[in-house]
Amino acid sequence: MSVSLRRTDEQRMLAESVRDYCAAHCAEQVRAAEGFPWPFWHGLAELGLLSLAVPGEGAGAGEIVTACAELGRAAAPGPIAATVFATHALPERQAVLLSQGKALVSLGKRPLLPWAPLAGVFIETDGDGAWLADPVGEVEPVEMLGGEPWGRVGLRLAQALDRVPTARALSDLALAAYLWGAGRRLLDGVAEHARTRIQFGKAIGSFQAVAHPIVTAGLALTSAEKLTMMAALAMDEGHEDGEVLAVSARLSASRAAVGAALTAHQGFGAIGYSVEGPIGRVAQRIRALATPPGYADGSGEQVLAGYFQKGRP
Amino acid sequence: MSVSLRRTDEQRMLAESVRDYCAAHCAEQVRAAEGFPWPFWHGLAELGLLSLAVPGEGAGAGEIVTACAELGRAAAPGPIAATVFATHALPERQAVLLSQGKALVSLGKRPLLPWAPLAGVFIETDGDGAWLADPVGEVEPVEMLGGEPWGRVGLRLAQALDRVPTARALSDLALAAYLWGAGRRLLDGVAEHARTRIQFGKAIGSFQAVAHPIVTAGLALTSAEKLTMMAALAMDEGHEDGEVLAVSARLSASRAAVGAALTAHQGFGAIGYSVEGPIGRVAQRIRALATPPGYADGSGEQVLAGYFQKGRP
Amino acid sequence: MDFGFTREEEAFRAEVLEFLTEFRGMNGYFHRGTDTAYGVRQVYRALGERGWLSLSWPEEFGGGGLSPAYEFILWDELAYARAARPPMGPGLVAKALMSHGTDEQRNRFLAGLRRGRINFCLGYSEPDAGSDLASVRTRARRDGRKYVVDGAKCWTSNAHWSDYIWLLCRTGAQDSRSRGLSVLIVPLDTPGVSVSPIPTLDGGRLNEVRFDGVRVPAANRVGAQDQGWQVVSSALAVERHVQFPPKRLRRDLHDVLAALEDAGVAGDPVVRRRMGQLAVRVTEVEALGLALLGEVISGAPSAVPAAYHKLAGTTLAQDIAHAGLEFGAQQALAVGTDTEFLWRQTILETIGGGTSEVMRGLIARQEFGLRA
Amino acid sequence: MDFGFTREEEAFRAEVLEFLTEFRGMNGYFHRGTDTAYGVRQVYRALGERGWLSLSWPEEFGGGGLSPAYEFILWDELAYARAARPPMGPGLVAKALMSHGTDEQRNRFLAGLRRGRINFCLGYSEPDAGSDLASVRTRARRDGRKYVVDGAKCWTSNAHWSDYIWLLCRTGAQDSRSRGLSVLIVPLDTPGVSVSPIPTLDGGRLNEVRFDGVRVPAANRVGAQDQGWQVVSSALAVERHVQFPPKRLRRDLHDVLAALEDAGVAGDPVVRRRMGQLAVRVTEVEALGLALLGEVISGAPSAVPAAYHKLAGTTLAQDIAHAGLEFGAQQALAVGTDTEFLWRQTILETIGGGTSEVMRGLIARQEFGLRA
Repeated sequence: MSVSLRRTDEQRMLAESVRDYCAAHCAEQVRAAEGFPWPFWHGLAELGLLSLAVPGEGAGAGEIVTACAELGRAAAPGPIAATVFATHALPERQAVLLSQGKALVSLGKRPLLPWAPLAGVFIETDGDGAWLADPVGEVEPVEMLGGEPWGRVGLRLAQALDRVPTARALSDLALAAYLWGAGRRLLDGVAEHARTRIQFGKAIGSFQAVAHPIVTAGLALTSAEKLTMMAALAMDEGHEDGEVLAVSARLSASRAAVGAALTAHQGFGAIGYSVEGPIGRVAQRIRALATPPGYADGSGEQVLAGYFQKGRP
Repeated sequence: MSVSLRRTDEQRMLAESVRDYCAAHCAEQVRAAEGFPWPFWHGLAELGLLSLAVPGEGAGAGEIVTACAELGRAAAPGPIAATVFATHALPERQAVLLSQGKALVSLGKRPLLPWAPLAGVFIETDGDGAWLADPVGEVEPVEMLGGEPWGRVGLRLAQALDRVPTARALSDLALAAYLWGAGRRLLDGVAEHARTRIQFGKAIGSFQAVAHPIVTAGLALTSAEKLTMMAALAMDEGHEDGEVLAVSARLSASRAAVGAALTAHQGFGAIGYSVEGPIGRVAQRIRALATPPGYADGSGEQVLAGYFQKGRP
Repeated sequence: MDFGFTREEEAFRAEVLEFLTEFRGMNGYFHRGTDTAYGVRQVYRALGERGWLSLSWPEEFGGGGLSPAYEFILWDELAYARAARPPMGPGLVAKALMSHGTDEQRNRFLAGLRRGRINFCLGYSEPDAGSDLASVRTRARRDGRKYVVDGAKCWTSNAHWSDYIWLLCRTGAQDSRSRGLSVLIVPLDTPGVSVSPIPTLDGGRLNEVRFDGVRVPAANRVGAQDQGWQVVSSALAVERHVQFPPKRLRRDLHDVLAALEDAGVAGDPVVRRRMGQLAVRVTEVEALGLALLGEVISGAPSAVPAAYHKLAGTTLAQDIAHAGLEFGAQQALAVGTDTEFLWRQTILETIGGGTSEVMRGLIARQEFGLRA
Repeated sequence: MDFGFTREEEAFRAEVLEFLTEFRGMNGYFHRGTDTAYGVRQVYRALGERGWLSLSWPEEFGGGGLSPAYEFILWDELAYARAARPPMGPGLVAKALMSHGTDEQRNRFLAGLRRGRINFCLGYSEPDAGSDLASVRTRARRDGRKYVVDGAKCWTSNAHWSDYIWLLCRTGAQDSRSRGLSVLIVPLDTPGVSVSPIPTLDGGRLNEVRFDGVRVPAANRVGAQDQGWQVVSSALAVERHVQFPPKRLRRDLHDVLAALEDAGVAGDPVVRRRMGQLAVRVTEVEALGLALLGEVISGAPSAVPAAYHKLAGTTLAQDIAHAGLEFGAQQALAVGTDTEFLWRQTILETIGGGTSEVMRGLIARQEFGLRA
């Protein structure tokens, strides 16, 4: 076998550095900040984490997935997957603004775009193509589940972007990894809770009614993790299935992370329902990120079609 | 409250008489018989169970549901729901053949109809209308999951039938009740097994991993049971929602019975996988009866539409 | 569809609907608006003025002496209108006082409860006693004609605007489990009681209620000392038919369908099929609710039907909410929309008032004889 | 898509596909045809002639000395072709003999196993020992240089055409649980052994194997007396990567899709969406399978990845089958179609080889530290 679905030594080092940075600089206040935590974001840029997807930089999907998983585990704020997309697809002049952390990107479809109130670069996408765009008029802020700053905005398309299919695949992988990490954070939290919370004279995790749903959520997360790693390897090797695997990974991680969030809520009970509690904000972020841009975005069918082509009769 | 979702005293007596009859005459050999058990069927006719749906006979949906639930619990063979449909919709001359147990009815859509190899009366339905029909040429027997005798057959439509919407609602209720009864049989069986089968030094039912799925299946069956009883009362009172509730009951009982069958299989383990075992044949019958005649039969949407009309803004 | 009620009961429903026109836009079923506490108290007072908080109380206590079906209709319609949930005082507390209270206690509380002028909250859960109420630690020590209460309750609904707390506390030995508990009625303005907010994900609040040397007259104990578990259990039993009004679900489904229509996807075959399946499940819960009501009316033990009803209803509420976010696209995420609100709100439904795990355990034991 | 293998490994896959052209139409993965037993033995012989039953055996035992990736590819492609499952003999039994057997035992069995000329079945389960193997009761009493075996095994696959049974039996005290078990190799033609069929819902058969005073040479014991649990556990560990070949699922999905095309519903949006979701899950299991293979190659402990893989794969097999019946309309019920056959067949997948409940318990303990 030429590949293993384990991290390479280099990826382990990258993961550790991201984890250390987040542990030091991504406290609860940063995650919940009303204003955007620019110093945290600049630090990501200094670590090179915002330029992993820049063409020709030598980093690959494996590194993107590794870094985003740790950012997800830290529930780090910011347009992380969108930055992956944009830095891969934009011309160098705009890409560098983003990879250096000097501006944020808003990537979406009118009228409602994520990060629009804070963005310096706008990209509209219809699922197939993507265009650099200029905002028209004021951005009207909209409060959204998950706490990210969205806005209603008019756009004038300025320039069609290149490398869109690869950019989309890389950002699908970034989102998959982030969701996996965030889901894993919640699942590890509820497993710890289940080991220590006593009811009826014993740890609640010794009840199968509590333990087995944790296992089910763990299965979904592990499935998503392995599929994401497999898809990243496929992208890095230029395998013809790379893009279809990347969208599969996003769908898989979305389902898994939402499942982990709900399992964590049920396991934590009322403790988890407090705004100040251990899971609420992250669960909401997961739910928001897992919501597809348009439900009928055809991702499932795309996977099916891709899969079908491979079938031998 | 003018109604209760409990059986009336008369219904309890009816249920007991059906149960007693089945206990005496519907042994495993009858259920699994290669040839059709005519004596058993004639006995049902003598008890009046095949004429419950004949217009003007005084019996109502409540009696149909009561009797069919017990027939389902006994896993009794025969075109039970189809007989309900046919005896309600057919002109008296044909209906009497069926209600006296002198002929069996095949109700379905070309080319593949249930009970065709044995049927003396054929009815084709397209979901809206229904027609008495004459077979054309030979019936080609087809072996089907569930063990009922099906056949490929040509039909020539002879006569459009009356009272089709009510006939369909009554047969939906009959099928719902039969499925509920069959599902309950399996669930009661696996619960008994869980109370008595010892593994790891205790009854397997003391593991929540075994017990809670039984509860989940019990919830679905009880939901279907209550909905079926409610729908029967609605039909008997001529409530405008009767038909939409009847199709809801069929969908509900189909889901519940299939769930109970799968729960029973998982709980019985290898014991249940034997052909001679306690559940296999009944589980297959359930799966077959729960399979809609055409998956896109619109039942779900019909319910939704009916439900919607009742909404207050 | 409303089904199974008498002509008189349906006439009462019409009155309720008429009453609700006064409270259109009121959102007291959930903790959604900022004026919830004030508004809900107004609803309760208005209900009290009509005698609707005591519909099924025996006439000897000033009640209507009517079938529980009337209560069911009332709270079912208030749930559909999102106006209010059944209050603890005229329900659980009043009925417990009727069976376990002294004449003095009945005289002191029942009139005010009936009129909607006194509000109670329930002091059951504690930081270490959530699902396992028998491990309650809040201690009431007898001191002459008073009890001295020390401890803390948490996740207490409505404590910040109630007049009294219905307190389950320990009067027996530390390890006496359910055999050493008593119920005390404690005025929330007693010195030593402090209420602090626990903001919740639905935008509302629960409360922590601390007791620091709180002196409570022994005359405020309901039932015998150490018999609190019986008081609490029987009180629960008489309110089962209004705990989860099924029309709450019908309204949820209608709200989500409206959002999907706005999003332009209500006609999509995948959406229609899923919503049709959810609609079938709503009718299931309506049937379970009717069956439960029938059990309560007949006086039959109803723990299993109540557990089935709660399990089915709360799970379905979550599934309806999830469909809203799955199909509603990103506009379903905007804060304040029904879709995202229901997602946040329904999380608590399978936890509060007995978790789904506890419900399943009860059914496993009582219906199936499985000691799991 | 096949992914992650070396050029040499892919070249081997091409050889396997070429080999399979000889066995097109062979249906030995399932117990579907009447000629299964004969046919499967032919496949094993043909594989043995090519040295493909011993791909990863060390060269010192006459094996290929190749990576477990080769075994994985072989059985994955045979699963897609529905040709055969990995036989117990050259897999589990041979590898256990390499670690726990005597030189005499290796000399006696390995060559025949490698060539596909000897077939073993596994004698583990008993009527009262299904999930709980430590409660095995079949008893082997030492009598000089022999053991005398009494008892019964049941649900034993392939016993009716195997040469030997790999017997887990009790040599210690009745209550010795896993500490008092031993493994014996018993020729199925030994006097006192009787095999009777248990017809199963997939149209195949399992067997009951009874032992009535069966005399087995002590030289047939594998590993030390009372150390059978260790033999069985370590033997299980080395075969995890081929126990549930993921391409079995890809084939299931293809077969169901073909049936839905025949039924004229493959283009329906509801069908397409569900099948798309199932396709994503198939790729998940393929990824879990690759990850498991990587663990086996690296020599890491792999019980948790194997349990995840089995749980995911077996549950998905059932869900694919259920979709076939849900969408395939009544023609999906005709006996002999892939749809109805898969519905019957997949029922056993979450039961045999460790139930889903046992898998979840293992993961709960080993991954999450939950003693449930």
